[in-house]
Amino acid sequence: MAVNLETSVGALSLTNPVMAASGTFGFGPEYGPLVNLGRLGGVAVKGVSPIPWPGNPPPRVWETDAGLLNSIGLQNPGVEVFCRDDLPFLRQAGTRVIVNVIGRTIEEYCQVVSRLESESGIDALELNISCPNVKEGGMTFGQDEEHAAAVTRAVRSCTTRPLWVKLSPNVADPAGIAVAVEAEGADAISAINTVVGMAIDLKHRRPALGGITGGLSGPAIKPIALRIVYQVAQAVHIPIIGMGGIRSADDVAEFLMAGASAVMVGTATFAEPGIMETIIDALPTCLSRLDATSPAELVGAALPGRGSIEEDRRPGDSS
Amino acid sequence: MAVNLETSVGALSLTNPVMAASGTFGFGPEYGPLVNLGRLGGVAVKGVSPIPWPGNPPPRVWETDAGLLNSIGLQNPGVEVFCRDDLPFLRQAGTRVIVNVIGRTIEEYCQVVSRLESESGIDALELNISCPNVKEGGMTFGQDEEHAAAVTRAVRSCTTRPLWVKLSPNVADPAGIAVAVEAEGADAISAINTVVGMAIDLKHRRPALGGITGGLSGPAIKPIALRIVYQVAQAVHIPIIGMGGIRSADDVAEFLMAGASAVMVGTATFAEPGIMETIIDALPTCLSRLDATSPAELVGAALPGRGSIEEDRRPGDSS
Amino acid sequence: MAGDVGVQDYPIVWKKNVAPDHVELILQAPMLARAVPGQFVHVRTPGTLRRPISFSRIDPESGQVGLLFQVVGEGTAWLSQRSENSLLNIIGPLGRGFPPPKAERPWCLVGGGVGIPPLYAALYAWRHRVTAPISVILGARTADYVIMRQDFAKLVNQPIEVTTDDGSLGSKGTVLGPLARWRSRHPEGQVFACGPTPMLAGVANLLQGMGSVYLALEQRMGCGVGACLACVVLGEGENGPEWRRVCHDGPVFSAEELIWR
Amino acid sequence: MAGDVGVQDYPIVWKKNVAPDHVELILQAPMLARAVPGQFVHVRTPGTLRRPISFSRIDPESGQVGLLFQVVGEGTAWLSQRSENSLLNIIGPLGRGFPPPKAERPWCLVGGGVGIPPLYAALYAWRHRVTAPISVILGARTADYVIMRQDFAKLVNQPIEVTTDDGSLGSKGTVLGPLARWRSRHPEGQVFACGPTPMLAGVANLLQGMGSVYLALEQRMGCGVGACLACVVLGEGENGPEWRRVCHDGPVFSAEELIWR
Ligand SMILES: Cc1cc2nc3c(=O)[nH]c(=O)nc-3n(C[C@H](O)[C@H](O)[C@H](O)COP(=O)(O)OP(=O)(O)OC[C@H]3O[C@@H](n4cnc5c(N)ncnc54)[C@H](O)[C@@H]3O)c2cc1C
Ligand SMILES: Cc1cc2nc3c(=O)[nH]c(=O)nc-3n(C[C@H](O)[C@H](O)[C@H](O)COP(=O)(O)OP(=O)(O)OC[C@H]3O[C@@H](n4cnc5c(N)ncnc54)[C@H](O)[C@@H]3O)c2cc1C
Ligand SMILES: Cc1cc2nc3c(=O)[nH]c(=O)nc-3n(C[C@H](O)[C@H](O)[C@H](O)COP(=O)(O)O)c2cc1C
Ligand SMILES: Cc1cc2nc3c(=O)[nH]c(=O)nc-3n(C[C@H](O)[C@H](O)[C@H](O)COP(=O)(O)O)c2cc1C
Ligand code: FES
Ligand code: FES
Repeated sequence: MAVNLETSVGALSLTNPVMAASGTFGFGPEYGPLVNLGRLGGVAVKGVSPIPWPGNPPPRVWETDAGLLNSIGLQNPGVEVFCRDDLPFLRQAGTRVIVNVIGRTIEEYCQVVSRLESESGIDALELNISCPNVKEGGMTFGQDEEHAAAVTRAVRSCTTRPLWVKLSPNVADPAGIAVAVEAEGADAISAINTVVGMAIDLKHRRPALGGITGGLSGPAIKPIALRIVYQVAQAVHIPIIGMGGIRSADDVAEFLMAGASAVMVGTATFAEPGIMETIIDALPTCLSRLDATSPAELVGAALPGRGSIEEDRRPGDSS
Repeated sequence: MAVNLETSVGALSLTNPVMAASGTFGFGPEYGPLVNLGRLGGVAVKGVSPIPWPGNPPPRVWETDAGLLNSIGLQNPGVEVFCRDDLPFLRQAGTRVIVNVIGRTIEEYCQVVSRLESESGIDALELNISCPNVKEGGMTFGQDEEHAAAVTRAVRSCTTRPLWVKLSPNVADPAGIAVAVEAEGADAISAINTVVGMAIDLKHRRPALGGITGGLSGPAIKPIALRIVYQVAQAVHIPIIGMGGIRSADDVAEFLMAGASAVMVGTATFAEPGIMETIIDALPTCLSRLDATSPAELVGAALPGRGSIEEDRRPGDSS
Repeated sequence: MAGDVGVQDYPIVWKKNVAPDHVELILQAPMLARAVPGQFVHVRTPGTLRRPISFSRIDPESGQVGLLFQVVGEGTAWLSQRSENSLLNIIGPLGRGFPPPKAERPWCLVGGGVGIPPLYAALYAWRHRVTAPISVILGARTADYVIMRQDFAKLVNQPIEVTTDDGSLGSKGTVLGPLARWRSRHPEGQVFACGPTPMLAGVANLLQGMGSVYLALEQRMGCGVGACLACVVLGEGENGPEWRRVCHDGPVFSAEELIWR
Repeated sequence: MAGDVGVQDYPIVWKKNVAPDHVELILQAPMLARAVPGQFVHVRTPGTLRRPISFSRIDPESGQVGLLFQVVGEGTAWLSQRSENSLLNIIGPLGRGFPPPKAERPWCLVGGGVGIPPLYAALYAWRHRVTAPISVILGARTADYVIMRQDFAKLVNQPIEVTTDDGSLGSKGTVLGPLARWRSRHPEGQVFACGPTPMLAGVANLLQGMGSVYLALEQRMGCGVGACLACVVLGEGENGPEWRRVCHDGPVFSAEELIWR
């Protein structure tokens, strides 16, 4: 049976469920020579703040087993430069444009979102709430339900655009945060951002990254991401955009079954710039093999009460 | 210069800093034909509860990229059987014996610890506070400072043995938990236990593990473990036993520099039963290369103000 | 008598594609050649865990053993790419193999798919011991996958019974048909079986009440030596159901000691 | 003119060990052979990230390029084990190479260790363009590591100056000694340098105030194409210090635009 990759995240339709993850795909043109942007489900740009952020000292990346640590520190040129230099390219790229928004206070988040209101060609906003909250001494907005709710509420009042909130995995109960932001009007949940980690540079007897700790991404964190998507899917009614270590169509299917409606690919693009297109090419065969004719048919298939979870299990039935 | 591997964790001395991690080394004899227990710094046995625990349905393990998910579910025969069947072997194994203690209520933890009081040949107790707390509806004791402190306080009053508390990484602020248990008399911190994750069995459209979610271990989590050790080391004054993905002498050195006084090796033993001995063999050369004559010399070397962290960094200085 | 467990590198002396995606490796491994049929090895492949594989052949005289496996994922794909003379790092022999069959009781070996190899090892080891008739029933998806049929044929007088899902060789259906007929002829017989879990469940069910039914099971493993409690299956304990470790208490269990539900 | 960036497999046509733990691979890669010296490629190795390597040779005529690298970790070890005829997956050519040297100004090429290769590519490309004297200064730990010396010698008339840390070849010390002497003779000269960061810092410091000093830098990279902002170094911006991306704004920078502190 023919497979149709069209996907929707709430009211927003995508040609397919595979998007580029924020921070790993710049503002679009950088990968232009290597990736056909028009084939992607969407592109989430690097986090944008009201004024330029300098980011952290180098080294900013460090390879780990099946993973990557980064401490870019959210360097970006600020929303003005973004609107002037980057949006025009993105508008004509033929893909959905998701603007990742960052701020150090609630006001800063609102500033970015309000500035973007006058700009066309933006399909969704993705609130990165893993930023240091300067008013609360550096804890992040994503760290507790109250602050996550507060920033969502404030931003919600500034825009009618689809509003996605991106969860930090560095909390005891991500689903609780998801519920809190859903109540404030979030249209979707992005999960997950990077997991805080570090590496030691033995030779120099110091943390390997200039920013000391960094965010862990890549296949190493896929099990953590799947668990969080699965937990969040049982807690909220809004769609989920899943990410963390995706590099194959089978990985996408895992996220769909765990409850995601669409996915993003980040770190894998560094090794294989064409990987998103490869995945999109492979998805129809993968879905057929799993008896599905669309991504939507698999969404949440592994959730309790949905799949064969209560199925009789015999001794030794590991297959 | 000659390297001396002798290590101390508080008042407890070890012949070397490398111990077997709880749950991956059974109760000692299982690996007997393949591992010379007398060469290990110590052995942490599988978690022991007051009465037998059945554990979770299979499958109980699932491989992930550079990692392993397990949902053993703390199956164990209970403290009575442990004292009768396993302790006699461990007593004569010629290594330090650390008994990992589990319970579903504070009373259960105390029951195990009290029962062990009359037994000789136990060098330390390791409190696994990642157990489901039945009185609090399944949340774990390790999830907040109050409960972690309460269980530590109660157990502390039952024993004068060295008391190590093993942290769960699945919280926003592991260092806060460490501080709380230090205040209640913990003698050391073990960090980390496994990270909650999951995998999907695409063929059966269900979570791959019988226990639905599982604990992620192996090299995938090493960056997370190092980060937590580094954070805890700055927060407490008691020693830390580091673990998570260790499989080489260099890995051990990373944990030492991050602030651990000793380490445990878990998942790596499955692929290479001899890996702990290999690491112990390699440690002298590794330490010499790092200009150290003992593990203690490296402990905390990468902590702020200790290493070359404030060192001048020039553009491009990535080496 | 089972050999001592060890971890060691053994050379591949011979490699053969026995069916589509099915490879047999012969190792020069005197320490393993003291294994009991039904025991297995834990083979190092890249990644976090080893891979459990049963012995397809055990020849104490030449000091050689065989491992026959189906390529189903990354680990077995890697194994299938090893060349002759390269070394495999192996822990083994592991687990509890089949008990020696009783000499005077009809013996039936029932294998399904990649469950066939350990039964060949059992037949080879004990073919002279059993004086009663020996029957072999092999089942597979299609004719291509009825592996080791010629090997069995050389060691037994009776014709090998074959079933395939699609009827492309032998009779169409599963091993349970021929096994039911065998049972009615030999109510006092003994059975060794190995294959996919649903097949073993069918065998256990069909032969309920019959003694001497031994099944070789599979389960996802961690350590392979009994330490991690990963590989459990449900067995009958003194005080109700109780977990058994496939790696240590099995992989061969008496059908009666397992709970199939 | 730089070639277009692409991602493609290229065959290794030739492989040579040029020094202990130093390997040079020659690729048949017409698309890359349009690169500018100082540009680099991002090579696929197993693991999470690619590995940046500069061109040691660029020969548009034969369509061949060279990659010369030191084995320092897993990625370069893997690369060193590739055999002739196997394919390397490469993104490139990437970054901004050296600017064409001015014809009439004395030109000095200063290379340290594995920083030497891109200077050879520069010399090869522009040797006929520069009419003023061309000097080459190569530094390394020991004689063994003064790589590509014969290659340079074939293209320049003047003797190559060599320094080694231990004095086992040339003069004992660093490239800064000969460079200081060269500078005093050629205050109007132009310098291309590549090597370890401390060496480049020394060069930048020594040649302060001199125009036309170009340095090829290294930094840990993610994407290699300017998207991830991993590979930054501090440069002089219009409004104070500002990060530059080594992969996109470099790896070659004018010494004046960088901040060394
Ligand atoms: C005691 C025992 C004996 C076995 N003997 C044989 C044999 O002789 N021939 C043969 O072809 N196969 C045999 N198997 C099954 C064999 O172990 C798996 O097919 C193999 O591990 C798959 O590895 P993979 O990396 O190719 O597949 P993947 O699916 O990528 O493996 C992923 C993980 O799942 C585990 N796994 C996957 N399938 C199984 C399975 N069926 N049983 C246990 N673990 C599994 C792997 O070991 C690995 O840890 C045996 C299994 C057991 C437990
Ligand atoms: C623009 C550029 C050009 C280069 N050209 C050459 C060359 O021509 N010849 C050569 O021998 N080396 C060159 N290098 C350095 C080379 O990239 C590293 O030696 C190599 O990446 C090490 O990889 P590894 O896996 O062997 O080492 P590991 O230390 O295991 O690598 C771990 C990680 O660190 C990165 N890394 C390690 N060292 C460096 C370094 N010095 N610079 C940047 N990233 C590093 C790796 O890419 C990898 O991501 C160049 C670097 C850059 C940035
Ligand atoms: C180098 C790098 C930069 C990132 N920058 C951002 C960012 O600016 N905003 C954001 O929300 N997430 C950022 N992320 C997180 C990714 O968008 C993604 O959530 C995470 O990497 C997990 O996906 P992956 O494993 O596929 O990379 C960044 C990740 C990496 C590796
Ligand atoms: C199969 C398995 C069982 C475990 N059982 C226990 C346990 O009973 N008690 C405990 O405190 N930790 C247990 N752990 C956690 C390990 O002791 C260790 O903290 C963790 O695996 C990280 O180390 P590693 O990456 O070296 O395995 C278990 C881990 C595994 C893989
Ligand atoms: S695999 Fe560890 S107990 Fe069986
Ligand atoms: S490596 Fe990504 S911007 Fe340079």
